[in-house]
Amino acid sequence: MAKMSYREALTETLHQEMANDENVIVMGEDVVGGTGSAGGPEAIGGVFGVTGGLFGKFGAERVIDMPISEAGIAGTAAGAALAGKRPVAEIMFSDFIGLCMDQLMNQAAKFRYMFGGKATCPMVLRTTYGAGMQAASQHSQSPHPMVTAIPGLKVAMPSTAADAKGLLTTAIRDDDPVIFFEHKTLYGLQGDVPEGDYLVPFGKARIVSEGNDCTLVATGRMVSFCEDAANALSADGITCDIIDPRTTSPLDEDAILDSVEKTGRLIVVDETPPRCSFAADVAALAASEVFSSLKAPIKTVTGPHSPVPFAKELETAFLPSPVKIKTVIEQTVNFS
Amino acid sequence: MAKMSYREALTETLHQEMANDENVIVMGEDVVGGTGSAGGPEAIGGVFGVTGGLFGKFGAERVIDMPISEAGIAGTAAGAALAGKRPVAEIMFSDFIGLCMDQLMNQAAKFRYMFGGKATCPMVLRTTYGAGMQAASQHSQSPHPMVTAIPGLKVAMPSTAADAKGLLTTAIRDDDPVIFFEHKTLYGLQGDVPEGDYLVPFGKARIVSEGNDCTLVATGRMVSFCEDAANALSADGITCDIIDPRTTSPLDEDAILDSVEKTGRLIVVDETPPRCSFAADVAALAASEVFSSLKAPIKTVTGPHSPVPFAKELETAFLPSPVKIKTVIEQTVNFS
Amino acid sequence: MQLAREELEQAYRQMKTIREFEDHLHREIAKGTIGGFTHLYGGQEAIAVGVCENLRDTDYITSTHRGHGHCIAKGCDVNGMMKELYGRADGLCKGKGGSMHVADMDVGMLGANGIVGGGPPLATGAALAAKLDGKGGVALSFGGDGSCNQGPVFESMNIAAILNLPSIYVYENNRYSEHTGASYVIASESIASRVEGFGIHTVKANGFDFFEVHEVMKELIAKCREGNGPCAVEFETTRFYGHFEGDPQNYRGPDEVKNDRENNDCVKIFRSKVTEAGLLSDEDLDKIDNEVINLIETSAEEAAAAPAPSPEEVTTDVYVSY
Amino acid sequence: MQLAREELEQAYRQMKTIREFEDHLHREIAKGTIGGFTHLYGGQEAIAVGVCENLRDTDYITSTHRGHGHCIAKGCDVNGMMKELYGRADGLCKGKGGSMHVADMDVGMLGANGIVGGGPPLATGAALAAKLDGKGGVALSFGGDGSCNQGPVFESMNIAAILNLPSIYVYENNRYSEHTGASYVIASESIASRVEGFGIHTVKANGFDFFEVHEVMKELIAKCREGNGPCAVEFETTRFYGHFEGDPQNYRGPDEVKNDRENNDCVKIFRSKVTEAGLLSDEDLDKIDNEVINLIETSAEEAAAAPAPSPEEVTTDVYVSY
Ligand SMILES: Cc1ncc(C[n+]2csc(CCOP(=O)(O)OP(=O)(O)O)c2C)c(N)n1
Ligand SMILES: Cc1ncc(C[n+]2csc(CCOP(=O)(O)OP(=O)(O)O)c2C)c(N)n1
Ligand SMILES: [Mg+2]
Ligand SMILES: [Mg+2]
Repeated sequence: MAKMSYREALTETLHQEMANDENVIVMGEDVVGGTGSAGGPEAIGGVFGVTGGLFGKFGAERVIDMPISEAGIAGTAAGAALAGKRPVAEIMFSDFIGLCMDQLMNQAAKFRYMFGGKATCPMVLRTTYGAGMQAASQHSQSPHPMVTAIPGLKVAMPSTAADAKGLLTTAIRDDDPVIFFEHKTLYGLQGDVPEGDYLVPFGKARIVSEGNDCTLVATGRMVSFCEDAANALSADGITCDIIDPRTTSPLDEDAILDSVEKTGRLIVVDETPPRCSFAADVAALAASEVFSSLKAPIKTVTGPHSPVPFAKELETAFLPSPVKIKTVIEQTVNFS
Repeated sequence: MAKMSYREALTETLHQEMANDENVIVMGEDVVGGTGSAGGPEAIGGVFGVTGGLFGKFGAERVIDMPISEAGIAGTAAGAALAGKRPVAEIMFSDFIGLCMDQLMNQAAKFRYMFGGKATCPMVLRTTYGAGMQAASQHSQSPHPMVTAIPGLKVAMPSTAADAKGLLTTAIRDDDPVIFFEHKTLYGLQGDVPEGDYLVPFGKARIVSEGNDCTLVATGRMVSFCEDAANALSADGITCDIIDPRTTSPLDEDAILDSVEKTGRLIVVDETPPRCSFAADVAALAASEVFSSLKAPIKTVTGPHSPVPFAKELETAFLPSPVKIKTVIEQTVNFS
Repeated sequence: MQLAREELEQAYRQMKTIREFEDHLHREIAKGTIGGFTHLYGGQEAIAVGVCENLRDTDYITSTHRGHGHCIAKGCDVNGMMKELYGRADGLCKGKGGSMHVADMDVGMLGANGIVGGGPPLATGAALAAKLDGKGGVALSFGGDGSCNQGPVFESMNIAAILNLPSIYVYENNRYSEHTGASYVIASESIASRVEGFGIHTVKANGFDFFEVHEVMKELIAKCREGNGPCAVEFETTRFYGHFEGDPQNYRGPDEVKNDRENNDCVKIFRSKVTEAGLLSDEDLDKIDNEVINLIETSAEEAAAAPAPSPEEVTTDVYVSY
Repeated sequence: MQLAREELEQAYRQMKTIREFEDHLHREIAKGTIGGFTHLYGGQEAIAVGVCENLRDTDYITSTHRGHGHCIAKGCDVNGMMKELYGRADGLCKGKGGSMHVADMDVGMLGANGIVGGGPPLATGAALAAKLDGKGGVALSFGGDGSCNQGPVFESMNIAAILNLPSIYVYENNRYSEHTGASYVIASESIASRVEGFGIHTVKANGFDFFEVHEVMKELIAKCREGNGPCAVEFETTRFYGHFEGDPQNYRGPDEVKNDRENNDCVKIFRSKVTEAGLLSDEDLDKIDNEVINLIETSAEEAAAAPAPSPEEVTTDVYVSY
């Protein structure tokens, strides 16, 4: 184990995987930083610093600064993957996914199926997401439900430094296209990270904490919000299962359903707006599969049906918070 | 009332609204058909024939054939709407929405909010959707959940000729951006359509049929599938509320919840894959809001988590069917 | 015309196979036997074949909604394709893809594509892979005149240019995108002039003449293999059938198709060129015709009789593992 | 330089206002008072002002992530903007938009845009509206060098060209998109040469000199108003600050910014030109300087003291009605 940040865990993984397999290539806007500039390349290594040092070690052929052409980036990655490479492409903010959605939904996601199981598209699309930095409506979204909905894609959302490494390693070695969401407020989060080869399997939830009264399901930054909410209630004798699915597709349905069968209560927390969301998805799953175990309404704690606002006060009002989650837990546990 | 097809109802509406308001313009690929061709314009009026006759009546300035540039089409429409026009843009197949998702999710949907309520973007994006014609993976999708999830957009999905007219009229006169889904297998569907000005309000469900044992929620082509399933059960004394929300955003939550409170049972039918779907959305709503009324698990009948296949036999297996729906109704009604 | 006899025979066989394949589908679709949306390549054969005869199995191509010709020219199995179009279990894509999604990784055919402009970004990626592999491979995308207005196509050409990729962009200008005239929707003087604006070496050529296509492509592809970066071609061509099967074509000039069939039929032109030059005889060509007609008939009969996929197949092949 | 005295004063006042606005933000952001992502326009003022002085309130512009200069030049209220950047309830966008989404429909400012390449399609649509309105209005989009690689930008230029729209595409080439050099990511010789490939009349000009900008734009905009269709300009320019506030700028040459500040400062260049030509005196300009400095100080103080939006505002303004 080594103590490092979520960011460092991702960087280490990219270094390891590029060293392990020469088919792994990294491409995106400013992933080198400074190509063609007066100061020369490797100025930055990604605007969040995740791809730092790769260019120096693996060179311009495998670490590629791309133009501001999201469709071109995703399409080039998909084509390279179809032709045997393992591209790790970066879309700087997942808000920009609308510019390359066709390459994801109609191309990468569907090759294998449309081509009768005879093609593979082992690409990873790394991207940042989430609110909390006053980055406003076009730089704060969490569009993981959009891609979770698409058959053929896998979707990973690490919430800890260890999972950042373990899930990214798995993503890069996976033969299917993976959309990899990194929460922009978590890059500095420190944690113990296993050294060397470390894989976290897809579709296997992390049981963050165990309890009896309520099941909380959350990903990314919302996991720690749930922990804070649950901790605030433990003095009252209320204990919660907190489940981080780690990947929304595939989804560890068993972990969620087993827990709800035990607790009889479910709250899903996510920072997207509510409609057709991952929160609704998990709620619907439980309402269908473990209905008889339910003791209370299934609740979701999400953002409202509005874009993410700029002003600090509004952004805070938009986001779920430990306090809001705590209130909903109390209501759910006290339901009768 | 006049007897006409879903297609004719849409065409009539476009003619009426273009005559009513000179700010209404129509644009898209082949909406005239034949511009710049040897045979001259107005060859087709849209590949499904919906925009037929508009060019002849309103001319090239207001009925505009566009290049194959979906982002350009949606972006031009959004900009024209911001500048006071009421563009009705056509994206030939909603499968192509991935090419203009940025213009929808980050531009049209967010202007009003980002600009502090001082802008309006009264555009309509008409598009076809749905499986059933062996059009395969890239021409058979139903991406309404993707846009229903986006705050700032409204989403309409007519299932009858009358609603086709009433909802399209409302969409064109609405001051917010509307994504308007036309089911490609319904164009030939005949029905009674009110003459003259006819508006169906958004967010007001159609109660297709009334019953006691189960609530069925469905849109578009799935409505008639639900009717067939329910009819097949009426001999057994099982009766259903069938609710067609007509617009998925805004959603007539009251109509759905009132019905579920009455029947105690809910089945949501949709032809998308299951994850983060509109079916899950409605299920989650009920699981949260009318939990105490529920007598059985909430079920969804959707496509599987796979792309839409080409072969007839596979496409049929992909889609919900009256038989599949009937089976789920029986299971739900007999649940104990 | 410095092609060996076998090369000429092979080229003719390929063109004729495409022609017969499409003519068969045209008749069959009218009967309602085959479902889905089908776009026939008839009339454009010289391009697919003239291009692909210069490619190796290890080179990549991406195709379009009008993809049958490209598939056959790149070496996809005709029987497998026919079964695919009939939606059969042992079709090239197990009946899951259909006309717009025929693909065969084994021969570097990365798929027909139902998204206009979908192919070029993928070919650009395949070219990146080929460059990294360092074996002189190239990737080539076919696109129609209409595809040259798609943003992702421009993005990929720019990417190929800045990364100096062995990527070739072939534009088949058959004058129409669906029903819309190319001259109306393309602002620039030509597709070629616009592509040149990206600093990409671009050629305009006659797509009715197999020999011109072949020669132009031979040189461009060879340069590309040597690491000279991307290039593009705009071919003039025509399609004999409607945009899709069922299209009444009333946007075309009164005698346009008739005239093209008479004067711009690339198969006829090939035939008269090789016979006039004494390279192949009418008998040689008739023999090939018969073989091809036979192949198509047999493959259609087999396809018609082949079993449909079983319903459980609907959920297989979504992922490698899940 | 055939500008009237008041026009010169107005131009200088606008340029100076932008400069001071940005300098104030630079200092303030370093203190942590202002949140979010902010991209400063300092160094490029001659372009925004030289362009917008030729526009009317009824003309439209779209802007970029680096939008403050365009907003001020197009006539957005500086106090409202300042409050917006501080996230205040009575900011121009009620604190919902912030730096990347400042907009004001009343002066034809259709929004800064956080999506690189987001503006040009919108401006193209506004140009379509202007054309239909038939009052000689135009729409103009600002974009950086990096934006010229976005597909939707190409698509819109083609659309504007085929529909002969009064749409003007201004590219401000400040040599970098974030940290990446323009010469590397843009394959063509220049942005201008690529745009010309779309059959759009395109000019290259010096963006350091207000007078050159003004003259070039005057002619282009006039032609556009007369119905001559779209046009484009590539301006050479520089930014004085980092890509975003906090950027250490180690991708720039050792003395690049220093040199630009000394020799390519458009405000200084304006000042020496007008004083040397005897059109305005140093006293005239100093007086404007003082007024501007005062305006910015006061507006910053007011903004700092203004109330934040109330939390319920998070769900208002999503729709006109819902
Ligand atoms: C993204 C997208 N937009 C629209 C269509 C519908 N469509 C199919 S083919 C076609 C015309 C294509 O024209 P062109 O590229 O010239 O190819 P051709 O049909 O002439 O071979 C259109 C508009 C599509 N399939 N994909
Ligand atoms: C679609 C999109 N991709 C990437 C970004 C991140 N980004 C913001 S500004 C920028 C560089 C823009 O460069 P340029 O167009 O030259 O404008 P400048 O910053 O130089 O004014 C990038 C990559 C973005 N905001 N939007
Ligand atoms: Mg064509
Ligand atoms: Mg720049």
